Amino acid sequence: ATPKDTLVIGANTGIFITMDPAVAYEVLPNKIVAACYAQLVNLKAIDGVIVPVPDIAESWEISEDGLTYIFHIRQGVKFSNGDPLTAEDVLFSLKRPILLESVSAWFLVDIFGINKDNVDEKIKQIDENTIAITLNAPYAENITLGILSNMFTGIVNKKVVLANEVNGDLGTAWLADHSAGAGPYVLVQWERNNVILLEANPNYYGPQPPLKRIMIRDVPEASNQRLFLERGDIDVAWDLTPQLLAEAKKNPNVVEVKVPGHSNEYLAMNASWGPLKDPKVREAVRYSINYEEIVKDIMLDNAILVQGFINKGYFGYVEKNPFYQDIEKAKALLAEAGYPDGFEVELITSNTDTRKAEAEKIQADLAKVGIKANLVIVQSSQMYAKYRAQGHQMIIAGWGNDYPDPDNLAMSHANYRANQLAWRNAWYDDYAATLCEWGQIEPNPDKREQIYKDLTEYWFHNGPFAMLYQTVEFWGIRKEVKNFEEAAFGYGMLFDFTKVSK
Amino acid sequence: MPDTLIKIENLKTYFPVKKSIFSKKLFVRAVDDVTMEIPRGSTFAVVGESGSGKTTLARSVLRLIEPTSGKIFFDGSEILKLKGKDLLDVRRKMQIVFQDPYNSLHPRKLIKNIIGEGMKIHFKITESEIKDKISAVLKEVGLRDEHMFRYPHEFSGGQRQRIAFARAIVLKPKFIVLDEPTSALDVSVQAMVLKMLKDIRSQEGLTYMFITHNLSLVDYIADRVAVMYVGEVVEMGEKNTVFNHPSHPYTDLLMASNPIPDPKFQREKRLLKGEIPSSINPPSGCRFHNRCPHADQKCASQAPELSEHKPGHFVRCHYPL
Amino acid sequence: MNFGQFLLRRLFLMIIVLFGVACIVFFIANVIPADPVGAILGGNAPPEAVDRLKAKLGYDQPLIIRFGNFIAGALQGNFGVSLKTSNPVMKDIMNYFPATMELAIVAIIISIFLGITLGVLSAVHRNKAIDQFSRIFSILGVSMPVFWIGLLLLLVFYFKLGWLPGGGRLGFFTYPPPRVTGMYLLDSALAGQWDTFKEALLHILLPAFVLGYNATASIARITRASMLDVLKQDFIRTAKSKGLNRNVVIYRHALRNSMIPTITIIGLVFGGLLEGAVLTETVFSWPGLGRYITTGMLFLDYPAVMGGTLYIAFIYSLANLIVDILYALLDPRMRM
Amino acid sequence: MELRGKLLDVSGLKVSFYTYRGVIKALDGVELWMDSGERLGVVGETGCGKSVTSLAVMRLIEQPGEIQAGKVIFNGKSLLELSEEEMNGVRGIEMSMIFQEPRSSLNPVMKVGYQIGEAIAKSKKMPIKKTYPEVREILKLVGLDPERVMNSYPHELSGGMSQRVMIGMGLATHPKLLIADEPTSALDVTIQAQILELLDELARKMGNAVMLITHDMGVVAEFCDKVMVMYAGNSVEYASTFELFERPLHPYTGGLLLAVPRVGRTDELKAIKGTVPDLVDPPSGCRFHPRCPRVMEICKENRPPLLQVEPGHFVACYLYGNKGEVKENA
Amino acid sequence: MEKTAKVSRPFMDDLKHTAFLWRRSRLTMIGSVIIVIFLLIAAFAPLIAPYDPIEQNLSIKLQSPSWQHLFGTDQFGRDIFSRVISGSRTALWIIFLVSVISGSIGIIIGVTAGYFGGIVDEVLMRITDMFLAFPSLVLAMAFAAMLGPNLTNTIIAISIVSWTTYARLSRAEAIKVKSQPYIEAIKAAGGGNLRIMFLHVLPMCISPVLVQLTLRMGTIILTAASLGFLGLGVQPPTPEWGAMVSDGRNFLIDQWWISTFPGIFIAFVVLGFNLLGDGIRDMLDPRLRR
Ligand SMILES: Nc1ncnc2c1ncn2[C@@H]1O[C@H](COP(=O)(O)OP(=O)(O)OP(=O)(O)O)[C@@H](O)[C@H]1O
Ligand SMILES: Nc1ncnc2c1ncn2[C@@H]1O[C@H](COP(=O)(O)OP(=O)(O)OP(=O)(O)O)[C@@H](O)[C@H]1O
Ligand SMILES: [Mg+2]
Ligand SMILES: [Mg+2]
Repeated sequence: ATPKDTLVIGANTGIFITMDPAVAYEVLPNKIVAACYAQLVNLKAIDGVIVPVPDIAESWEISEDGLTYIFHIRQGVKFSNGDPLTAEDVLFSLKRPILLESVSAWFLVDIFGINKDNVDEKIKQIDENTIAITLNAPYAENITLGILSNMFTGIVNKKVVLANEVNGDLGTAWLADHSAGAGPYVLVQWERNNVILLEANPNYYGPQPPLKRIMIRDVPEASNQRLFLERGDIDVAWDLTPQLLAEAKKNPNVVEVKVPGHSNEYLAMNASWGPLKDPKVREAVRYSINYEEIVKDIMLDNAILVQGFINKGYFGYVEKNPFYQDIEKAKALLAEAGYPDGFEVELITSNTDTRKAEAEKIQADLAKVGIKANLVIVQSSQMYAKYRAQGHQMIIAGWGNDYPDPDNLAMSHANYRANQLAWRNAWYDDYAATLCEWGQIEPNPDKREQIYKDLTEYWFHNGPFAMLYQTVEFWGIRKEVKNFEEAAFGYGMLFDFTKVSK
Repeated sequence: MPDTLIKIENLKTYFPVKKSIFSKKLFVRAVDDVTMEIPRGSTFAVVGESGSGKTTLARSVLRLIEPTSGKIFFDGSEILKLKGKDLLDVRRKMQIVFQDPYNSLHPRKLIKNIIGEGMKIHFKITESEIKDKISAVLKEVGLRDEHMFRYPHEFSGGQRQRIAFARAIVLKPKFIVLDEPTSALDVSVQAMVLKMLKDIRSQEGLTYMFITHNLSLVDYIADRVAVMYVGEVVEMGEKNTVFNHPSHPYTDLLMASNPIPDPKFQREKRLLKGEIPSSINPPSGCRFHNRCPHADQKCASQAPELSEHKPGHFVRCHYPL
Repeated sequence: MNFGQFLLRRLFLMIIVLFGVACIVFFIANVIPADPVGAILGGNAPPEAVDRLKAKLGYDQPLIIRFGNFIAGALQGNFGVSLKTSNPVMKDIMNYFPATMELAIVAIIISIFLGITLGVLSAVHRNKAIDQFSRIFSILGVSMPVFWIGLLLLLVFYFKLGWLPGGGRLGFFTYPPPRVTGMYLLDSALAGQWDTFKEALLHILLPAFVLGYNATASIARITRASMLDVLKQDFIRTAKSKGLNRNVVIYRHALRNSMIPTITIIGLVFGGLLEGAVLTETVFSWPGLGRYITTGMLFLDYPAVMGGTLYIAFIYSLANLIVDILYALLDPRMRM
Repeated sequence: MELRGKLLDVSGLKVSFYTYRGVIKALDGVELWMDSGERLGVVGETGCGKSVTSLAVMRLIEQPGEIQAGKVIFNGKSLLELSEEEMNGVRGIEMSMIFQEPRSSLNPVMKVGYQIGEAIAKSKKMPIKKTYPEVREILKLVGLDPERVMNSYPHELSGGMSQRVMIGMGLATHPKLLIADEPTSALDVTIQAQILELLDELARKMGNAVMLITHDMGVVAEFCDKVMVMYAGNSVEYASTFELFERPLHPYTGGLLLAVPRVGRTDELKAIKGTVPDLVDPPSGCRFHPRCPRVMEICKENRPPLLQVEPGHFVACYLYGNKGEVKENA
Repeated sequence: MEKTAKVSRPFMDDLKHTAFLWRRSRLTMIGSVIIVIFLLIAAFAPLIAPYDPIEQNLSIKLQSPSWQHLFGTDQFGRDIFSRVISGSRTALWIIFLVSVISGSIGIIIGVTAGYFGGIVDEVLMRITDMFLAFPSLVLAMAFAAMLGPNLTNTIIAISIVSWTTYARLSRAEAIKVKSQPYIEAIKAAGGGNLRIMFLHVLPMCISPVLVQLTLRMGTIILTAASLGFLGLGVQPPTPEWGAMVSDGRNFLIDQWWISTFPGIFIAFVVLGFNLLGDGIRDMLDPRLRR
């Protein structure tokens, strides 16, 4: 069994890159980083909705034109080493990702238009306690704050970081496996492919978390995570498959925790490739998939049947799932499109158990309407390489939200000009793109909602996607672990270690 | 002087020993400055202890290895200069039979193919002609037609040597090297093979170079003999002259060491002391001097030449016996 | 050729071979149609972000220049910076390699011990029950997929019986011993931390056995064959004709001669262990170089893959060099 | 039963090898005997069983071979009835052996001194290191430089030197019998002469008997007192060397002698017709009958016993044995 | 006139000897029986398999072994027995092609190096060393990744990493053979290099390579399975044993049959090849013969 004051998590940490808040980008590492750093603004789940809340920025004002945000810095906050946190640290921390050309700073660069050359103008310290950020467009407040709640606004201790700078790297190398923040925890050790250890920050400005230590052990194999969990060597198994969870929870000491996720899983079709150019064919594909079986038999109900691109619980969510398996209809559509005998297509996806299972299932479904799908299962890095180059024909992939606003989903799934998923699938649809861009800056919430509803309706039948489901995040935990669900709610966006206790 | 078929002049064949990066190259002087003439239609025996360079000499003459220097004339043409078709033609005229009957026939080929291979290379003839020739040659060496379709391992050692010989003579060569053709055979089988060799030589008018270390065989089969010692010819001449009046001390002691199968014969005990020196670092002066009972200062420092001690009898010794 | 020259020549050849490996690995890494930079960015980043990072990391330079840089770096033991860990690859290797090395060494010890014992017994009792048993036992070792048997053993010895730990190098709450070599068994022994030593030993048993089982088979098999071969040699007959008793003949006269081919195989097998570690380390959550390379591969962390592979090739070549030297020590005929 | 040889008496020795081709009846009733200090030559063509005989006497026949019948009385002991341990007390101590390939007969990874020491250590029950002074003596005795050879490995020695080492090793324990299986046929004539000379000298000095296996009639003539001729797993003729060369009685022996070339012999060599029989399926009766120029009906059915036809001259042939009439009880 | 002691056809004679040794070695017999069964299964797979190996039926997923489904069903409700049976074809195909490809590459490189010696040998052997020093699973992974994972590329990847053994083996054999008198005899008769190399030396190198190939067939399946395990092998839904084990590892505790049966089949077939290969080597090894 594990110690009372420590939470031991088994997870596959093979893909973790860095714990530098300006650079970290993957979901779980981000949550670990989040535990170590206070951010400019943070997210919180209120009544099941994720909203931006103050953190280091105690409050903020928006200029008339909606372009400039003034943040008031909270006073009396200390870094984990006892240094006071000042606006200077905040300014330094906000500029860092841009100066570093950090990968996660693409929001700032590609959305807000802040880059290396104009950063000094766009992000400014106004006085001792205030910081101003100027945008290139009057984005809806929810969008702006959502983006700013990303991990790259984690505030680092300027003095400490600069003290550890090598070759002008602004401390990234050092921060990769150290922390210098004001969050509830401190990163005390990271031995890659082995263990990550967090300890409570005695100088945390909020209440002390109930658990003194969080330990994340690298257990690459999901099946081993289950063994560890059942034997009580870990408290939380992070990467179980639905099947493993279903089996493990038969153990009286194991409890399952599920929360709706902030990501989706879809089948996308390259609208510039062969038969898939024809919207009828794409529609036929949508009618050949048995969505229910995927949710029920593959995901074992660890998924929510959502066929629009906006997640359930999000602003603008459309409660309508128009597609179901209808072989006759699909065949008829294919025949109409001139493919009565179907066609052969390459279906690429990445090498995880779930994706593989989905791919096999869809392959079997497509076979029923005469579409012969050849699976190509590769590493996700290779899949993305192909995907970005529009080199795929069909792909099963997913999208994890970057901020809790439909804009993130609409831009990626429907606006080809954003060079995201819609573009990758060569769906060059200006009507949809225009709607997306309008939604981004429409200040009236009702109007905005209508825009997204219209967009979804249009996207359903014209888009290059067959949305499979919205994810559900799930864990197997020991029964001693308390409040895990509360802590995990909103996972994908946030995870609050301070809530967990034992 | 009888008609000469093969003439060897100052032939040297050196093998480099393990290349080393730093030190200068070392050589095995397997054949060192050999000069000899082989008369047409005769049997020329080469004797010597193992490692003395007999096989290397033979392989050099047939150009199975490239000699380091020297000249070899076959029927007047200098074969080390030949190329292409001319070389191929000379190759046909010179053949070899090896010592080990078990390794000299390709184990995976039928006798027919083993014997026929050379004909396919040299003659433009049909399968059936080849078969006829093989059948004829098998008869000549004392085997039968049906043996054509067997594999080597079905034959006894003596029969294998016959096959190897058939392979050689089917190309109608003029010259055959016999490299210890009987040393792996039992005496009674040896007797048969030797008889066959003798018979065919006279029938076909062949010239033999007969390599052996068994002096008794030389006496039985050869006309002329050359004795080799550490890469050099130390004595050469008519067999009877050499055997009756060995002039080099080595030849003399070699003869004395040869056991005589006759208990009545009580020979004086004359042993050759020491071992054969290495041909990488042969002794200075006369290569035999450190084992020679008659050696003196001169022998140690000055290398003797192969000189005509008596007409047709060559000896490489400062003090021939 | 004296020993120094022999060594020099071998080292020279080793460098050539490693250069070749470097070329192959560079070729593969740069021909795989995937883009490492995109991999760092994950699925959401737009192409502009990808291009910016490419330029930053120098992936926009022509292949030949990158190759030149790679080779120049490799010659100085610098394989560049890992895209994933942003550490110099060499630092990462030094970090992970001891774990793999420790695993491989324990595995090879187990397999040498088992393999030679089984091989000798087999040869001496040829076609008897013990021969059959040891052959089946060792052949099973090359017959079962490493990952499968690893999972099975884990299931039995950890999950069902709870006798052995389920993965990792130490218990979750044990601090590693002060680092000297990075091999926990050695370090804890040096530091006199016997509890840690025991724990490390318990942790390494299962993975080392799984990893070494395969090698056991190769060693047993070659030992058996060479022992049978040696037992047929003339000098064994001589030893027997001297009236030496059976055990002296087998263990004093035959064994040492039969070790000569076995040693060669051990060198090869050791290389195999290093790469077999890829699978074993995954199954047993062993933080070693194998996993570093595999995750590097999945992540398209080319510097890591190239560096790691080259390093394994280097160790492999080194192991074979050592074997050659041992060979010379064991067989006087080889001494020059 | 009365022994024909005081030192060694082998009778009715049968050895078979079980192979895929069937059972090879390598020895089928071999008879052999020696007195102390005597030199017996064993001759015959390849495969006639000379080596197998010597190995059987040493009880070194291995799978797939098996000694099936016979008696080996050596120095009053019936060897085939001894336990393995007792036999080890005979091997190397009372009886030792040297082989044809001197270089491969020495362990390549052990120093020569050690290997000789091992033989002495066993008989004297002392540690090997302590035997080194004695080893040096022996090396000197066989004409080698003790200091150099002691610490050499076999591959550093030439064939002749190795054979000297083997002889030293064989004689180190002063055995009563030294079996030498073609000790010189891998060597050059000049070295052969040296080795035979050495063997002769040492045997004389130590008074041990030598069983010399060879197919070289010249060696037999020079070295041996008595000769046993073997043919296809049988003993066919036994006589003193002089007698045998002078008056070979068995047709096979006669044929053999006619086929041997020698310097000064001018007549044609004569071969025995036919080849050695296959021992899986040997001829009935006298195994030589298919090749025998003087074959009789009875030869095809009955095996002639080895009988004394003249004092000290034994032959297994019906030409002399008078159709089974036994001249002397064997 | 001489006459052979016993005249028999070499082929029959070899066969007889082999059969004799084979009968004496029980393990070899077991090995051959396993392989014969394997071959029969592969040959008659469609007849033996009671169900379509790729047809999904989620309503019967994860059923434990029963009379309907001897080995149970997998997560898609596919009959594991049928999949395992069909998997034998995949395995056989991989073995066959890899053996042919890597055997030919190896033998050609090896014979060329061995026959010509010198610089040719040096260069070819250094290349071989490079491939040998390269961690082969990593190399196979890289190639599979580079070419894209599928059956053909799996075969190419495995072939590329496995030819080295054959190259070394045939080189050694070629060196031994080329200095044999029977090869010199052909040279003496005027045979050219290519003729000697291909018609006379190469045939002598085939049989040791063949033996080694049998011995290595097990390894081939294992490498394929490892690639499958790492997700780089044959793509679904083609039944491949390694991928089946890999897919089933998440079900190992509760639905043990999913990965256990293919695992057992891998182990069995590899065992069969190893026993057989070991036996053949024992039989053919001239050192152990006699
Ligand atoms: N290919 C080779 N490379 C290096 N050295 C060689 C080669 N062939 C022969 N030698 C060496 O050349 C010397 C002469 O060898 P050769 O075979 O000619 O002797 P030989 O008189 O035929 O001996 P034998 O009676 O044993 O057949 C020996 O020292 C031998 O080691
Ligand atoms: N290990 C064995 N297995 C099978 N047959 C054997 C074995 N050893 C010897 N033989 C057979 O026994 C017979 C006698 O062999 P042996 O070695 O005694 O002959 P030899 O007279 O010593 O011949 P050589 O003159 O060639 O040494 C031969 O026919 C041989 O085939
Ligand atoms: Mg020779
Ligand atoms: Mg013998």
